[in-house]
Amino acid sequence: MNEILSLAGANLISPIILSFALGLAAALARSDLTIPEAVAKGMSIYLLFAIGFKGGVAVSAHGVDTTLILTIIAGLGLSFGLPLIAFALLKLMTGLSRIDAAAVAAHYGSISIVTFVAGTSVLEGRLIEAEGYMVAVAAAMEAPAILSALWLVARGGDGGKMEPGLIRELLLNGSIVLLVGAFFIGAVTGEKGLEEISSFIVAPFKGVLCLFLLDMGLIAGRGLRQSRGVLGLGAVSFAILMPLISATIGLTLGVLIGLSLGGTVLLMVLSASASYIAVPAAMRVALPEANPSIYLTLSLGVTFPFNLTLGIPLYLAIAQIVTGG
Amino acid sequence: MNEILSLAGANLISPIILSFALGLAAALARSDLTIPEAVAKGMSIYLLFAIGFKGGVAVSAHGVDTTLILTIIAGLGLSFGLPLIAFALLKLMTGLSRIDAAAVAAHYGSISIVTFVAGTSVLEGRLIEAEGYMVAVAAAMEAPAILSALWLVARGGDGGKMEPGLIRELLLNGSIVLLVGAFFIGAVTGEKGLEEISSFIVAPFKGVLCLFLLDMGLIAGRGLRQSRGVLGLGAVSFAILMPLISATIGLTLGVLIGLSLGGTVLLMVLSASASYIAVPAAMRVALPEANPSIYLTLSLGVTFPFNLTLGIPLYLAIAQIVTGG
Amino acid sequence: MNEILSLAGANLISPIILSFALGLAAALARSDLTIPEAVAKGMSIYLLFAIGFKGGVAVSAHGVDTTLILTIIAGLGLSFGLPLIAFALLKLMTGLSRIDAAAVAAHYGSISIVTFVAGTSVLEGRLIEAEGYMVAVAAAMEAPAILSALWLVARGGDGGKMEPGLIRELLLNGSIVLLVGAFFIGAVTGEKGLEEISSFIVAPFKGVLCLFLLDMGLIAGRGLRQSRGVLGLGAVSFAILMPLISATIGLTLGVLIGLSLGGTVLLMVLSASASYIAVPAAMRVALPEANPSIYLTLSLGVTFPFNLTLGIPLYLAIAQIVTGG
Amino acid sequence: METHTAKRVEIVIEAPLERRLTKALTEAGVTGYTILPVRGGSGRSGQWSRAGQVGQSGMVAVVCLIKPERLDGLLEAAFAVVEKHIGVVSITDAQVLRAERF
Amino acid sequence: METHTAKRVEIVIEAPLERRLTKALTEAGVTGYTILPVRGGSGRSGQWSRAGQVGQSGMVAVVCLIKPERLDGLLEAAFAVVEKHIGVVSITDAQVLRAERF
Amino acid sequence: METHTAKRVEIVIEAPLERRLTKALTEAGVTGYTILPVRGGSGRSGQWSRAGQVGQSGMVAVVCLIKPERLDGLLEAAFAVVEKHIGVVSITDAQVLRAERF
Ligand SMILES: Nc1ncnc2c1ncn2[C@@H]1O[C@H](COP(=O)(O)O)[C@@H](O)[C@H]1O
Ligand SMILES: Nc1ncnc2c1ncn2[C@@H]1O[C@H](COP(=O)(O)O)[C@@H](O)[C@H]1O
Ligand SMILES: Nc1ncnc2c1ncn2[C@@H]1O[C@H](COP(=O)(O)O)[C@@H](O)[C@H]1O
Ligand code: NA
Ligand code: NA
Ligand code: NA
Repeated sequence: MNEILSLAGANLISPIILSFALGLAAALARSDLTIPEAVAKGMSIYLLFAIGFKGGVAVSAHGVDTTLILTIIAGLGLSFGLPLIAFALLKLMTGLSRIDAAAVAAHYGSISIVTFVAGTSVLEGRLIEAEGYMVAVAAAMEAPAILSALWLVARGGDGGKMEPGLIRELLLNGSIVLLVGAFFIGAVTGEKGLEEISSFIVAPFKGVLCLFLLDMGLIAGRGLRQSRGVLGLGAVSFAILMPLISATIGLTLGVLIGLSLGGTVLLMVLSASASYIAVPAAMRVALPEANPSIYLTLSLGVTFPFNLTLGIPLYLAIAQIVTGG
Repeated sequence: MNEILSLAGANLISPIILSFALGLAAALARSDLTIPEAVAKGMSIYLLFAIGFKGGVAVSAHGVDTTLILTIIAGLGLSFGLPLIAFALLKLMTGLSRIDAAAVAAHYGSISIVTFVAGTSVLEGRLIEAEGYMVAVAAAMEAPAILSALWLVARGGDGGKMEPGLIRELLLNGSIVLLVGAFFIGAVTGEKGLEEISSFIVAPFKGVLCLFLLDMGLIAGRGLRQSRGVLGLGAVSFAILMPLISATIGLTLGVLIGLSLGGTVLLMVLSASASYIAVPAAMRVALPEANPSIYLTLSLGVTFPFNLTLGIPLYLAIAQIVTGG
Repeated sequence: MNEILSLAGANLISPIILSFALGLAAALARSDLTIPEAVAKGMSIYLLFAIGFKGGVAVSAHGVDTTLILTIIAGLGLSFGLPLIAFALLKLMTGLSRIDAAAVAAHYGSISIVTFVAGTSVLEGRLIEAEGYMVAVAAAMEAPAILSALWLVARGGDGGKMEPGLIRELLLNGSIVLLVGAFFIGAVTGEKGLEEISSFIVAPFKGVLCLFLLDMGLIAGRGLRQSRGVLGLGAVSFAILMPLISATIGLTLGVLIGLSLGGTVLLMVLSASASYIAVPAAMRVALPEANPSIYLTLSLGVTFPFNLTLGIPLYLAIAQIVTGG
Repeated sequence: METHTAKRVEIVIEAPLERRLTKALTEAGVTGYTILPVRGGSGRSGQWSRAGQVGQSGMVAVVCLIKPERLDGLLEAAFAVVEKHIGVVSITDAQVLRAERF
Repeated sequence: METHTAKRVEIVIEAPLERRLTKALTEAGVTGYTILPVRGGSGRSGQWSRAGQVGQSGMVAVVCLIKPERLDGLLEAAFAVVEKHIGVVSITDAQVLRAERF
Repeated sequence: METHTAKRVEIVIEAPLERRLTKALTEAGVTGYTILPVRGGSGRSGQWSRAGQVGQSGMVAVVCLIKPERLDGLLEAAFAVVEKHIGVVSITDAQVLRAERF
């Protein structure tokens, strides 16, 4: 326990986390600090491209494990399954309507790529290697959760109509295409390709992540300020309990599949993280009756900072104990 | 021939080309992946500044060759002359109206700076040196083609009015000013200046180029999708034949002037490339009756990818054979 | 004197200054070269974050001097006091109305962070160290000048109403929050934090500064072009005389406090520089009757280029003579 | 100059719905529209600003100029999309040059 | 489709005043508005463009749709903010769908 | 509050023509206008979006508020520029505050 806390402490004073905290504080204090939308989008394109590319290079270097397919299947399973658990939990712990609960559940089945990147950074900082294809697992986990949520709503007979073209849109979502595309480019060009562009995608990576997290902090803070009072204690507790449950399931699967320590931690992080980009946009189309400020506040205002500060070091510590790594 | 193909093959699996292909594929598959306009413009400012600056530094290091003036004159001649050839060819091969043909011709006399940059990258990758002032030649070739096109239209009596202020606008076009300005800054501050900022303009250059080409791929793909059916086989053939003719003329001039192998290849690339920034904007003002989707699709949708993938390695191989380099 | 000129000469042919000159020339020649607003804002966020962070790291490395508090007090004093001098001078030298004079005065009490950064670059180029906390002094000097200006107006009975919430807004101004926040992050994470992100915030810094100054040149040039005729000779003389007076006061305080040569120069630069971001925005709210083109042209069109080209080397030379450094 | 009567319809709608709206308009025979970016706003679902958003969110404003007789078709098409979503629709009387374009 | 009479008020005002304007509107009971970015313009205080600006400057356009009977309250609230500042206010007659929203 | 009759003219035109249009307006004595960015659109020359553009392309929307008696001068000036180019012009009746500004 002590070890976990000191790990968490060390994690907390990294420039990355402090940048997030700065953004959060600035927004809560109502500073007019803002990062232009285009710049924020540019940074997220950079991060997705870099992380995908590096994942592809790692795969090209180490070859395709037999565990690769198993892990992707596990990821798909998690993304389909976790919303069901989240939904049951929400019905138990909160008074949310069926539609709101389903919308929130979709977020927790899907993933947050920034949380994943932060997890990768922590592993790198401790020199723990992870399977390169975890990026592909991340991509695989983005969309299925949305289908589960729609099924949950449809089962209740409340509509949640499956818009024609929605599945296509989900799979061709910009961030999935970029992540997977960069992964393939990395896999094809390998170390040689990485060398050509590493002073762009490797060297400045952490610095860009700082500014990006500054922006996430600003957005999370503004969200929290505006939705004060929208959320009850039950919902907030859910947003902390759910990642713990998801991480535990992720841990179990990781160990069963035989992932390395790093890979297991990343599967935990993916399971525990909640989407705040792909899923909210899909929800506006597919479940317009759901209240955006509920799912955004839970995912971005509670779960995201929790994972970033306490969650990741916790998952790492637990995985170390369990795998003996 | 075999050699050319293997060169082309090697070129095709670079991160730069694959990024372009990713963008193209994403757009054709109707993904919602987009790069914000401001970010794309920011990247093109970066690329122009870097390429101009490095060109200037090269000139300051190696001194001004006697061939410099000859090459610039050749560039001006190409930019004025190629539209006439293009126009004749278009009248022969397609059913385009006089105005549309002239507008297309203007694009093929002018240049694409990104194609030029890609050519430079390929040369660097093979450690082939080129005259630093080729950047200045590129700048010189941007505008004259537009005048030729307007003359072609005026000769036909269809108007193509020479708007007052248009020439001034063409010469003070943002990309020319930035390219030439950065060239002068590089020439004045020399190696010492380069050292100060090389970790900004040299190290991350190729990486930025990847993301920029990703965007070009997206734009080219969207253009192709929207203009399906607009172009006949004749027009598409023109867009592949014309660069080959232009490159041959560029080769001849390069050899006559006595440019190095690298310089000759770049002159071929400049000749073969077609504008899709400066000229389209000028055409909207000067030849509003011309159909933008014709000239944009030919230049950006056909000639640009052709040059990027097959053209550049082909020109290099031919130049190597001809110059014995 | 000779020495000063040669110093100024050396300063003038740096890529940084030449980029500014390029922007100025392009705007005066009415080129359509522009840097998208979002990109410019992104660069200024980068610069503020980097400069704040590095300042914080410097403080964490060298510890807090006893002079730190004195210097911050001096900064506050300068920011409160210089507007009074500027106001008196403006009443003497120009025919500006009370309100316009007060608005201009506010700008000269506050600071320009880009001038500060340029000063830092010049010091680094000459390997002169400066106190890391000068960044905190810069932040402290941003806002007080505005209060002095409002007091000057209120004393004249012309209104200049102290809007409720204005002070809060001034202190929570985006650039102050970012600068101070990054300073704290740097101070907390220290050298270890810097190492993690130095290839983002140190290596490319000067290059980004070039592009940023290119934009400042464009903006200053456009401002000068549009406000031709607005300013009399008196006002323009003020915009050159005032920084000299301010720098002299800054020098005196720096020497009295016992700052290092570098620190003294930076205090002179802060005193001499005039705001063109925080103060103009505040003036639109608090003194809407003041004419923006007067204060913007003086601050950005005259004083900023003067400091950048002649001022900084001059202040450095004088400080070297006075301190014997 | 000669002008012609028209209607100007302004639809403010969530960005993720943009494609669906323009598709519905096109299917209803409306081929002319202009899409303006929106920086922020406030309505029954609260206040928001572009700066507080992640991803493809926020709203856009779609402006259509049409012949008065086509108004109803347009409104029905638009309403079908806007109905369950966040957004507003307003109509003003307008005059246009070059009637043949509408 | 059934439409309802409304007023469309468009206020072009300096960006640093945006918060004050929306606060004044909210206090006057106007909770619906849309803020559009402005790229440039010209008026009595000269010509400007977004590219020639540093920091949080330039103008924004705030569009409000309201019931006609609330127009005066809105105009008074807006005018108190705009009065001394640079900016213009215009009003057009409009029709809206879903009157219950306004 | 006291309002005054005016006309609101909205011109959607290609960005490379922006300077020419504002010059023509200024020469016709129109000194007040606001330029809004446009994100995309559709018309006789097809559908486009800002994301599918390179360089200074796309469209802008220019909004002018003017005294009714000056409308014709404005329209003629605008039309001379718009005529051969891609773009639309619409006019609505409006009311403005502070008539002395127009
Ligand atoms: N009365 C109104 N006037 C102008 N825009 C409005 C109005 N009501 C809503 N909007 C716009 O429509 C969006 C969604 O409104 P709502 O569905 O009421 O939350 C708001 O964010 C505004 O951008
Ligand atoms: N007649 C007008 N029509 C449209 N917009 C205007 C008009 N007059 C002023 N504006 C806008 O309001 C801003 C400030 O105007 P002014 O206060 O007259 O300088 C201008 O920059 C324009 O964006
Ligand atoms: N009926 C319309 N309503 C609104 N905007 C239009 C309309 N027609 C054309 N536009 C705008 O004007 C641009 C050029 O139209 P066009 O010249 O018809 O291709 C389009 O891209 C739209 O932005
Ligand atoms: Na998850
Ligand atoms: Na060419
Ligand atoms: Na000062």
